Amino acid sequence: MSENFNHAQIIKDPEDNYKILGTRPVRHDGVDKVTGRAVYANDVQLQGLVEAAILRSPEAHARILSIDTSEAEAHPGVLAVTTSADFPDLGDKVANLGEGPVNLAHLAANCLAKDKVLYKGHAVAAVAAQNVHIAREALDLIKVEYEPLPVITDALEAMKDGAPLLHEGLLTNLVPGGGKAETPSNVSDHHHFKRGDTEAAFEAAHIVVEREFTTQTVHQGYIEPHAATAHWNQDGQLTVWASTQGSFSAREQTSEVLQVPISKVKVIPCEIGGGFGGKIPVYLEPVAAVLSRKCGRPVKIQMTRDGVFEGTGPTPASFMRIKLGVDETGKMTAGEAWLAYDTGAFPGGVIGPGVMCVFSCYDIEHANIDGYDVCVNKPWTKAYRAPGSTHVAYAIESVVDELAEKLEMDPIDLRLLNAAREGTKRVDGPVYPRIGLIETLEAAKNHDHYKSPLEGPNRGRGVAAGFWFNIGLKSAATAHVNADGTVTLLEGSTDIGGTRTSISMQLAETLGIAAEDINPKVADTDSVGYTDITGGSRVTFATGLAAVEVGKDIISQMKGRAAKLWECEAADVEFSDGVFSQEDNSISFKELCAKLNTTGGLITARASVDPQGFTNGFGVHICDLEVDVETGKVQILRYTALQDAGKAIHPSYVEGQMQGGSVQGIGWALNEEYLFDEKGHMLNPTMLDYRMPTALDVPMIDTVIIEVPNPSHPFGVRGVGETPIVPPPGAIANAVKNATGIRMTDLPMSPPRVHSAIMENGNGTS
Amino acid sequence: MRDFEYKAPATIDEAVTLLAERGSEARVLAGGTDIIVQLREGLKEAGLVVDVKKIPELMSLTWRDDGGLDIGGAVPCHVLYNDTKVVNAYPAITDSAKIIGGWQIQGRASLGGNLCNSSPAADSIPALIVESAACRIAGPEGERHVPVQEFCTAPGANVLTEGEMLVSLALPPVGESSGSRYMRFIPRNEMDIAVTGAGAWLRLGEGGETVEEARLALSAVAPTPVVADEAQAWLQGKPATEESFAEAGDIARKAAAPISDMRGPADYRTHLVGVLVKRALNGALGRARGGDRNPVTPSGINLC
Amino acid sequence: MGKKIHVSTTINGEAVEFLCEARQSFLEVLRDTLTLTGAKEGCNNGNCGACTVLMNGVPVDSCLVLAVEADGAEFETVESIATEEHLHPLQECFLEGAALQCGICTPGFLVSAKALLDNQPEPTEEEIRFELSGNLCRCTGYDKIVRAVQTASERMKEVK
Amino acid sequence: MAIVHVPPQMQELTGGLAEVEAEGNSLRRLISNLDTAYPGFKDRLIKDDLVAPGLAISIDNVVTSRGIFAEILEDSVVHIVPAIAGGH
Repeated sequence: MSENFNHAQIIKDPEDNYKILGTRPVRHDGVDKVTGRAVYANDVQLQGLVEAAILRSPEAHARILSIDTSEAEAHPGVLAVTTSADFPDLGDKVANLGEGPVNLAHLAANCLAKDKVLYKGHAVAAVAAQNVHIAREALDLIKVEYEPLPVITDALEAMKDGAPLLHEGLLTNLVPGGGKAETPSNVSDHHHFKRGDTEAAFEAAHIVVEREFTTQTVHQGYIEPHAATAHWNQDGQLTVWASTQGSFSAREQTSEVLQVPISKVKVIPCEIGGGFGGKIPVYLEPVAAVLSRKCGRPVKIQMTRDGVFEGTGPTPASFMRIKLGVDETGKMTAGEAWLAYDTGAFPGGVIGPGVMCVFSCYDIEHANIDGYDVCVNKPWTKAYRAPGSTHVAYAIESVVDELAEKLEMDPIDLRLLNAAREGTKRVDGPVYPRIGLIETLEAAKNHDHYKSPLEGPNRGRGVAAGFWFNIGLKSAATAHVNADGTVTLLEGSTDIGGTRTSISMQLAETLGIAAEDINPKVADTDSVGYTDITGGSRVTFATGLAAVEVGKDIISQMKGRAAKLWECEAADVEFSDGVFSQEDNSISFKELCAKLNTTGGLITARASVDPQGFTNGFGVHICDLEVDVETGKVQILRYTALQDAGKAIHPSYVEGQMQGGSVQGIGWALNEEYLFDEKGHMLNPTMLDYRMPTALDVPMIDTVIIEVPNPSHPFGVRGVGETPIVPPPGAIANAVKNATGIRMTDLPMSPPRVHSAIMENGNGTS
Repeated sequence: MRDFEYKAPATIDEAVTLLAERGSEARVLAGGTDIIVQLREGLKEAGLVVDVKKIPELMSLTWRDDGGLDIGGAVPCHVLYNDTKVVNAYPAITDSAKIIGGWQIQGRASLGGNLCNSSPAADSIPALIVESAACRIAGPEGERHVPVQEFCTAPGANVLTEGEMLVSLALPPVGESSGSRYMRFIPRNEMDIAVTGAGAWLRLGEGGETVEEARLALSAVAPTPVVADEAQAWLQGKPATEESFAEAGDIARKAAAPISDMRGPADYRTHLVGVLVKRALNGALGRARGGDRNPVTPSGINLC
Repeated sequence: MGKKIHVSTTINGEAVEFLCEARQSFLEVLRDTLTLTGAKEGCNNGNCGACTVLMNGVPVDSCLVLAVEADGAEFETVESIATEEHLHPLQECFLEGAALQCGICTPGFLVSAKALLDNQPEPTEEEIRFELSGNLCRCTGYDKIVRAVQTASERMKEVK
Repeated sequence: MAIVHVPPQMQELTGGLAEVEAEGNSLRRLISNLDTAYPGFKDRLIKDDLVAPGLAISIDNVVTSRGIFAEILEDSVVHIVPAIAGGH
């Protein structure tokens, strides 16, 4: 397996002495996925299955005066038509759905609009028919009368006095603090943090840099469109086959929107074709369920690609003003950030992590942060890989780069001087535990990439750091030990990138057996304990921990069996390296499994965990690029991503997360953006014109994994998946500056923008 | 999309009869990479789809006795760039065939389809223009021939009347000391629609140091692909140098009257005309002097 | 209108007949009528390559082929790449090299990559990237996919 | 006594104090005691027995998922921070 796979450099913890962890077994679901047999949500086939389609609003902001579905209902082949009138009235109920509170009325009104449409593409009605073509024909027969309202798509405009209001009674939440503003506006949240005396500190600073930045709306861009199938049986039992990052969350959302008991809803998680945060909310599940109830058949809905772009939650556009002061040595003394993110159609976006991430890589004594979530007539924004963090990292890392230039300091040295470390108090209050930013910066500085000269005209190098929290949340696992020494593992975490295997490896390490001897299944919501979403870089950490706890339970039960065999006390049985022993007796895990049936039966073990000890991930990226100054096009020449991963359980999947996140970040930096016209219509809802990177747009992405173990996890796991998207826009902007002398303060750095900046600076050739 | 009738006639006469009978509700299906999308998105409607791929003339490459080539209207792109003789004779055309969509699109899409779709941003049309291609059109009134540069009349519109169909594209024999190149600018390196495209063809005078004749055509800078008349005339007799080509590029900008849209602002597109004309002329020059004629796999930084 | 059309075709070496409407894509019939769900719908627009199949030996987006056009043609889908007993070297290398994460684009990549290696057994990195640019992947950043194709090319060379 | 850091948006309840001390071995008790000293605290932080939407509580530098039943130690340090709502 040497060949050309080119594994990452891993800077290991010297204590590390694992047998299974750190190896690279083939994933358990692999053969199904390379032979086309794996069942994704749109692959579900059921007896009597019918298909549905969604009618979406042609207006970005309008009152719905009436909806007439009679012609659609009469169309041959149509089985059911639904609108929000079929949903129960939810008032203003807020439910805590595991990953955070959700306003159920908003959730339901986003699935099917109630009295207003708030963005172009907002779902208005749905039709189930014998096939999707008939369903789409029927959509044309639904008559919706709209009263158009003024459209606003820019957050700064929407914040102005007198701006048209999306939600008439919306009072700004003052966060953190629980208070509310007194007059309605489009601002859903105002976050504010302050410490020290920034005014005096800026006054005293040696150099102060202040810059404004903007970024545009970008989409997670998963290749699989959302899809769901629902069957609402005559006995009231609702079964949902879903493409979701969290089957339990999908179950709760569905049960709450429809006001049916949780026990009546079963969600069967299908294989999922990417999520990146975008497949946490439900869009289709309640709609398919209502249609199924109406027609008595299982109903499948798959979104169209333009439906995905226009009707699901991208991540927000932003405006950011950053001010940073340093003393003569380069020590950062004062920081100020003013941030406005658009949340899209409904309140509750990702400004929270934005304000907490903006200064998270640095130790800054005096700081002042204001952040606003602002409602506009665009799709309701949702999480996208390290939600809210990439925006601010682009801004702050650009400013840090400029300070390094002015100080005539190496940009990594400046970061090292100011880097957050264990004990650093964050601006939002908490103090960092053991983190690995320093180690990651040092590894970057010592990397061949950073040390090798970059030659040639219009070429530049940039570096940037990035941060993500990572989370813990709840996970469960159940294991059945088989008589042949293999173990069947049931867990509830949707596997988006090989987590069946990274979880199984932790159980295998605990039991001292091979990863291949574990047979993992992602179970449905009736078959395994409550498990939160696949997100927040938590699965290998938390569900892995559940597997470790299961392993401990198995060992403890098996010690009892060994004690029976040897007629001793269970407490006297030892277990290590897959062998049970007591005095002169010893028996391997596998041998003891063969004796389980005669010592009390086969063993089942289970665990539910709610770990609190998750810790943060830091990444540092180095980028070389060349700018075609005649066209403004940027070509990435070399790219290295370094990250503190805690323990890399399956290094290939850690590298994969780092590479995939980097390339998403590169896309965000260079070409991806939602383009809107003045009516709030998205102009580019296709994969042709929403330009995600192709294989030809990027080089190989080198990776370095720095293993600074998390002391709160038995194997030191930290969480990896989100941090890698954070540094790229900053690293690329800094490299463009290095190549051309121009600081790009607006994303994306698309060819026309870069070219126009070059012309303004007089460096271009025409 | 509404259901429609599907017919796959085996002869041109049958096809023309069907098209004439059904008038504006009939649509021709060649590679399908545009028309199927347009029908699906409701941009066009069809009562009848006429698949022309069973008609031998539409699917064949025929080298004529005069040394020229007839390309059947539905011959897919991959057939062209995998044919060494075609690549060597008309490299601007195979440049464009190699970048229309990805490989999967090139497995189906045809130059004839690209032409009849008549997008201002079509990649193959400037290439066909500079290679002096002519359209062989069959219709109820018989056959007629129209130069490619006169074929498109507006975005999505062309000279075909009801009942007419494109049969093939006729290319003249290749002369000595000539070479051609098509280039486009796109933000990504593949899978994109031209922000601006430029085809260049030139023939060198004796000694290979001067331009004896040049042809330049542009895409995505006007309602139809256009010929850069003034620039190509100016090049005649000029030394075949970077400086001449840069100046030709500047002059070619006058032929551009682009709009601003989501794929690029107008002034940027006009600017790109100069850059692309210069680069395409350089590419054509290299080929005229015997350089490699294979479609250039994008490499390094000059990817357009 | 509405009348179904009879189509005779060959899929993965087997003669297959089906009835379809003219407006149905080959992808739709493949998945819904013939239950060969390996080819995926990512965009239904020819922009993502997840539905790639070989039609008469040439990669095509099956979402942009009408099912009626299948009459008389021969197709190979991802389901045909492995033999009864063995994975194809590309499949092995995708697994060993972790060249998939969510796996939704994988069938399309495998079909395209197989066509590439069948045509050009030793492609350069740039050729691989160029020929696979009609297949979008959002998870991997392409690095491991390109390496898997390179490694498979080496293995196939050794076998010969 | 645990130390509670009061974010700027709540300091009108504490007369401008950025840091206050309170007793209580659970978050529920701690907040209840704080509410006695600084009326309004509970209303702001607790809704229907849950930590109010949009907020999260960091206890000894770890954001708790245990809501009002989270354990508070004698020397715990408590921060009130934004929830990463809709996030991840």
